[in-house]
Amino acid sequence: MSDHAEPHIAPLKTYLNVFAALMVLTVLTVWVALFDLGPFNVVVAVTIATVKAYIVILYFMHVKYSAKIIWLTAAAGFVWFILMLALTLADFATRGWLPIPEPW
Amino acid sequence: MADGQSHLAHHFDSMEQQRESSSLGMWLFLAQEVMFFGGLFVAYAIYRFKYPEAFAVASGYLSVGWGAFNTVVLICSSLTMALAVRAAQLGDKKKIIQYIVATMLLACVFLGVKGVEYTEKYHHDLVPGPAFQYVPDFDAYTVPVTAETAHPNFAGHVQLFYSFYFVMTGMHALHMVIGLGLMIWLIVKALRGRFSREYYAPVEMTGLYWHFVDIVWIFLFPLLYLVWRH
Amino acid sequence: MNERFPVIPDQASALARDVDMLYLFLIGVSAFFLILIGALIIWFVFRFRRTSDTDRPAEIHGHTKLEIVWTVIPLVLVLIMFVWGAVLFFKQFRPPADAMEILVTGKQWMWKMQHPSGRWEINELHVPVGRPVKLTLTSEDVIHSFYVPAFRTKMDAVPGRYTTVWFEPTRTGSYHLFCAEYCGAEHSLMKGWIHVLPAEEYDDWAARIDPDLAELTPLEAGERLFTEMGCMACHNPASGALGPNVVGLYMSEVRLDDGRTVIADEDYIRQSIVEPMAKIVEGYQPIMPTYRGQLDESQLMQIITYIKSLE
Amino acid sequence: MSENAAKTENYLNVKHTVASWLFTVDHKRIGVMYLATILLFFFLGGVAAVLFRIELMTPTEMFMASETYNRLFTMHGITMIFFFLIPSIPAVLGNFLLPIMLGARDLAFPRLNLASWYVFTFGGLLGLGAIIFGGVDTGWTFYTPYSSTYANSNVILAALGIFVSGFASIMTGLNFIVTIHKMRAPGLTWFRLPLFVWAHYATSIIIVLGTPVIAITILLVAVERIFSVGIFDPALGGDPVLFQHLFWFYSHPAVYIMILPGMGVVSEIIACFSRKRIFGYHIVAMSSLAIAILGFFVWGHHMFVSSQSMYAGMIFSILSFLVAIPSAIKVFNWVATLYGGSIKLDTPMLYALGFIGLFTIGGLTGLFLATMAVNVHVHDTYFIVAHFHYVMVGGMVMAFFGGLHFWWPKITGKLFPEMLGRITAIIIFIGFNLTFFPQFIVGYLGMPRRYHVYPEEFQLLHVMSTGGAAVLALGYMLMGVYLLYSLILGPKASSNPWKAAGLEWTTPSPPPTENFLEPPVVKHEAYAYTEEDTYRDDAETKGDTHG
Ligand code: HEA
Ligand code: HEA
Ligand code: HEC
Ligand code: CUA
Ligand SMILES: [Cu+2]
Repeated sequence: MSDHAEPHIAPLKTYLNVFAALMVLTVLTVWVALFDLGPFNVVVAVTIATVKAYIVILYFMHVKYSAKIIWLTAAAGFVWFILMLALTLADFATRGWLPIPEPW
Repeated sequence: MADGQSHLAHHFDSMEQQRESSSLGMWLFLAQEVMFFGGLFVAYAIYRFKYPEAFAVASGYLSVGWGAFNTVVLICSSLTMALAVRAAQLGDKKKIIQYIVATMLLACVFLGVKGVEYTEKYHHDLVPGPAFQYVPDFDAYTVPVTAETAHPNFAGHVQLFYSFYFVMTGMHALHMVIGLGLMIWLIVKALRGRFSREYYAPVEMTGLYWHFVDIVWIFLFPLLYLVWRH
Repeated sequence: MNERFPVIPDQASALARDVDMLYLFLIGVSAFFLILIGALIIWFVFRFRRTSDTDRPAEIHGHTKLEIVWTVIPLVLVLIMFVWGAVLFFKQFRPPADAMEILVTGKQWMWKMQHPSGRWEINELHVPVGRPVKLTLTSEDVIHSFYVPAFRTKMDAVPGRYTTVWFEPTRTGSYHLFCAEYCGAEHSLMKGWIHVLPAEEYDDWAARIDPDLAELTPLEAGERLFTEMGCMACHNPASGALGPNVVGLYMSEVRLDDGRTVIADEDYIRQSIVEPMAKIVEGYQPIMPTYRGQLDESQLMQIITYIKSLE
Repeated sequence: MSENAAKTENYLNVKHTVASWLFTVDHKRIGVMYLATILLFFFLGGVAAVLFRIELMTPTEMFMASETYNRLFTMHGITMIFFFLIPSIPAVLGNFLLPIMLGARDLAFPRLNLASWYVFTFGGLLGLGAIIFGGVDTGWTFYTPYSSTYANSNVILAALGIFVSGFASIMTGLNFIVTIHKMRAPGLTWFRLPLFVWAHYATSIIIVLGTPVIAITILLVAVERIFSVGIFDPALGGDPVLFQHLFWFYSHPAVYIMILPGMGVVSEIIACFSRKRIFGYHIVAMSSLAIAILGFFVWGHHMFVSSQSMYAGMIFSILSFLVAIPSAIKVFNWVATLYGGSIKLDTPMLYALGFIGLFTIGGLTGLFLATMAVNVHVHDTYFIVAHFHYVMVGGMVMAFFGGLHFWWPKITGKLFPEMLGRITAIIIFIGFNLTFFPQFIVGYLGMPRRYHVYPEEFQLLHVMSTGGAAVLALGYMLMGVYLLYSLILGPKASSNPWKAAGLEWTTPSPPPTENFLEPPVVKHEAYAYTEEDTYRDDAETKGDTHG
């Protein structure tokens, strides 16, 4: 299944770059939180967190150099979580709506 | 299944098959973990959606300073862990131990800070349960009066936030403690010279686990500490 | 339906017949497939039975056209079921604007209902025939479910929120009311009757306020209210539990949490019930709910009479 | 012992000490240990069912108080679902057969497999503890706030039992996925896998992605009870309906954990006893995956009248209908497999055909429930009880016993009395229908479930149902007797008594510790009933193993 017989060893620089990026994003997320963006505060915060998680998964967790099936497994967890969230929210978000009117 | 020379278990045909199996197994375990925490995140999201103001107010009592500090600590520990795995790949036994010890120290710092935060919450009666008491601190924090804040159950909603704060960070801390246990086991194995360029799967698996724990915190930090800071 | 061995319950609401039509459609589809599959299996088992141990049937891999047919037909059928079911469902939960409103509270283990006229009922609900009735449901403790089979309707009563359900009775008579959501020990006793009356009769009936309670002595009524209103949950003389013991309370000295002491006279007791937050007993949490609006004055009098009688 | 068996060492006779069982990492022994454990739970759950069925013979209280009744049906539901049906086929037959069907020597993680049995047993003991120390009375669904605040019973212990045993399930699922990916014998490509393996692959996906959610949910209930922190407590603004979402997010997919392995077993049996390749093999394999994936997103159909939004209800309703399509495809393909076959009605085949009929009834009534307007009327009535017993008992339990009979010679190395087997299968079929068919009628008439006393007009149907349960219990009792007899005194089985295709029939019965005498190489697709070597049996070839 795997593309590599020998595991890929990333250069030290990659790790340090990833680390730096994570630090910058941490500062960014605190800084953005100081502005009132209305509902977009959550959106921005979660987006930044997702980017951080993504690079941790790609580089620290070596998914970038791994077989497809590992990719798929990692993605499945997150996709399933999002679907669980989306469908549950679908209930809470539409509770206040009125029933479709008459002809139905 | 002697741990000594041959690390190939009897039912596998090759080291490669064995390594790929353990890495797929670990990733499935992590997918399982995503859903485990996922349940908590969904519940949190629903309540935050229902009671945005109470959650904002409640989050205001958390210390962003400590939260950000811990985020940095945990990212550092992720880096040292990644370097430990790299050392293992290169077969550098001494460095494996050094980096793992560094990771463990950082983890202890993180847990120490959490301890400080928990005691602080305890002294402010913000631990959910019968003793929970929410007294609006209007000087430190201005709470606009809205339909939500005027709701007789406002304090209850604040308590809900803290229920989730404690369950989520507690579950996360529990995972860190388990990670510490794994790292002790790694050090013992490393000292006995069990790892080599061919066989370092335990280091790699623990690394994956540790990065996962880091990722959970990457989401917890903004969701719990940064709800409303303007 | 068949009197001896009914398979369909009474149809006593405007929508009952519609639901039954859909049900019959589903039975038709099911019967068709069940008979088809059953017949095919029996036929094949006989036709292709093994005659000798050396039988080697020819290989059949599949048949794409056939597979498409038996994917598309069920798909079309289920889409019909979905649309029909959803349309009817919206009808079941879209109350007409002129519906008469009745408030329903579920609690372990009874239903309390209040009519627009102000009349209360417990476990029995009188409604007029031919007029749409809308129920607003809530619960004081756990989830219950208001279920009237003859009206083919059901809705959960959820603590902390209001839900609604409506029906238009089309036949007079008495029909079962059940609690359909498991709610604890006596879940199966949380049932009663829906009495559908001719419209004028209902109006007369609703205007007669509180005949039950008036027939009891105030003390008996107070005792009854004390259990029915859930005071027992916190003021059980045996255990005390969440609230202070009220036995011997009358005219005793009560220490409040701000250090004051008061004498527990009638006014104090009344205030404790309708404004429980005003004076908090030392050592207790301010968790008692207010009963303002739930107990009318005469009922308050009855409860106080009862508390006074506890020695 | 015959001379043949004395020569060959197999997984049963390598060692006899208790320790050799308790510390074994052999998937076959672990499967057998699981079998013993879950049968105990099946027996407990069944006894509870018989007891409360007797109580239900009269409309008023007969010999048990409502508290007892509630504890009994809760115990029945919890043990049957979490401690019997979910592990039934996967942890017993799957554990035993999956590596053999793949031509592997063991599962990928043998020690994890053993750990799973211990974790499961520990969880089961916690559950038993909850029953012994006063029982649980929340129903198997644990709806809040009843379970989190009001129930006066051992909710915490039961919740922990389910929490713990959930991890056993996850370990098994994870092990299966890795094994299927990484340990297939040479030549065994994905589309040569038996459908049993495909079914377990799909099941494992559900287990790995679904079970953690019930774990955390049930843990939240326990936390709320222990610390009274009010997570689902409406008094603090908590939402009891949120619990239902989280609960059903697992528990609906769990019903497919409880049927897919059964479908896998039925595919094997039908192929064997009609000597045919399963009609439309690829589609049947893919429909398992479709059910597993789609099945995740229909959970809200348990909540149509829970005050869930009507619009969410519509989404869940349509998705529920869509997930019925792959099941329909499977049923039609099984029937088509019979066409042109060489059919023999041996015991396993009787169970498999029973499965098709009963699962079809159960599945079709599932469509009634997914139809929102009808659901409003029948929700939480005996109609639901009938529906799920048809799919779970008529479906999965039938498949489990069918599979147990089918592979009994392989697992134990003994044959069972065939005639008794057939008679018992028929008794169970009749008893089952007599028990649960009347419940559809009484349910539509409006009889709510979980009722200890009920209006008199429902009595007749309840008496029929209790009578059926007695027949059913008799059937299971008979089965227990002859299987025990076969275990001790049964004639020795050859390697392939049914003349079936599949790797498991090429190795001796019972198989040796490492499953095969020689590493197998796969040359055919699954169900190669036209190939002559499929019918090879060591009873004829005397232990000859070439190829
Ligand atoms: C093994 C377990 C199992 C299985 C497989 C199923 C399968 C299905 N179930 Fe069932 N269900 C349960 C176990 C199961 N269920 C349990 C335990 C409960 C109650 C829990 C509780 O409250 O305690 C429940 C409750 C339940 C409800 C909620 C009822 C309520 O409480 O209000 C609903 C609602 O939609 C439902 C629907 C379905 C559907 C649509 C299917 C479908 O997957 C069925 C698909 C199968 C077929 C359709 C049959 C084969 C097809 C044909 C023969 C061809 C013809 C087909 C067509 C025309 C489409 N089920
Ligand atoms: C795998 C799942 C499974 C299985 C196999 C069964 C099996 C049976 N169930 Fe089960 N049942 C459930 C799952 C299951 N049930 C669930 C989830 C609920 C919902 C619970 C809730 O509401 O929370 C339920 C609820 C339920 C009810 C509704 C209770 C109520 O709502 O008030 C009823 C009523 O008749 C019932 C009956 C039976 C019967 C008669 C059997 C029979 O098939 C049992 C037969 C088995 C045996 C009898 C044991 C083996 C026998 C022997 C070894 C012989 C010796 C024994 C004797 C002589 C006693 N069950
Ligand atoms: C949720 C629990 C709860 C319920 C239900 C409840 N009470 Fe109370 N009650 C309390 C608590 C706690 C106190 C003490 C704190 C306070 O005074 O508010 C109290 C105080 C009182 C007092 C004052 C007692 C004293 O010793 O001074 C009276 C009288 C009283 N309740 C009557 C009632 C009556 C009558 C009802 C029903 C109609 C009722 N309560 C229902 C919890 C409850
Ligand atoms: Cu109220 Cu059941
Ligand atoms: Cu379901």
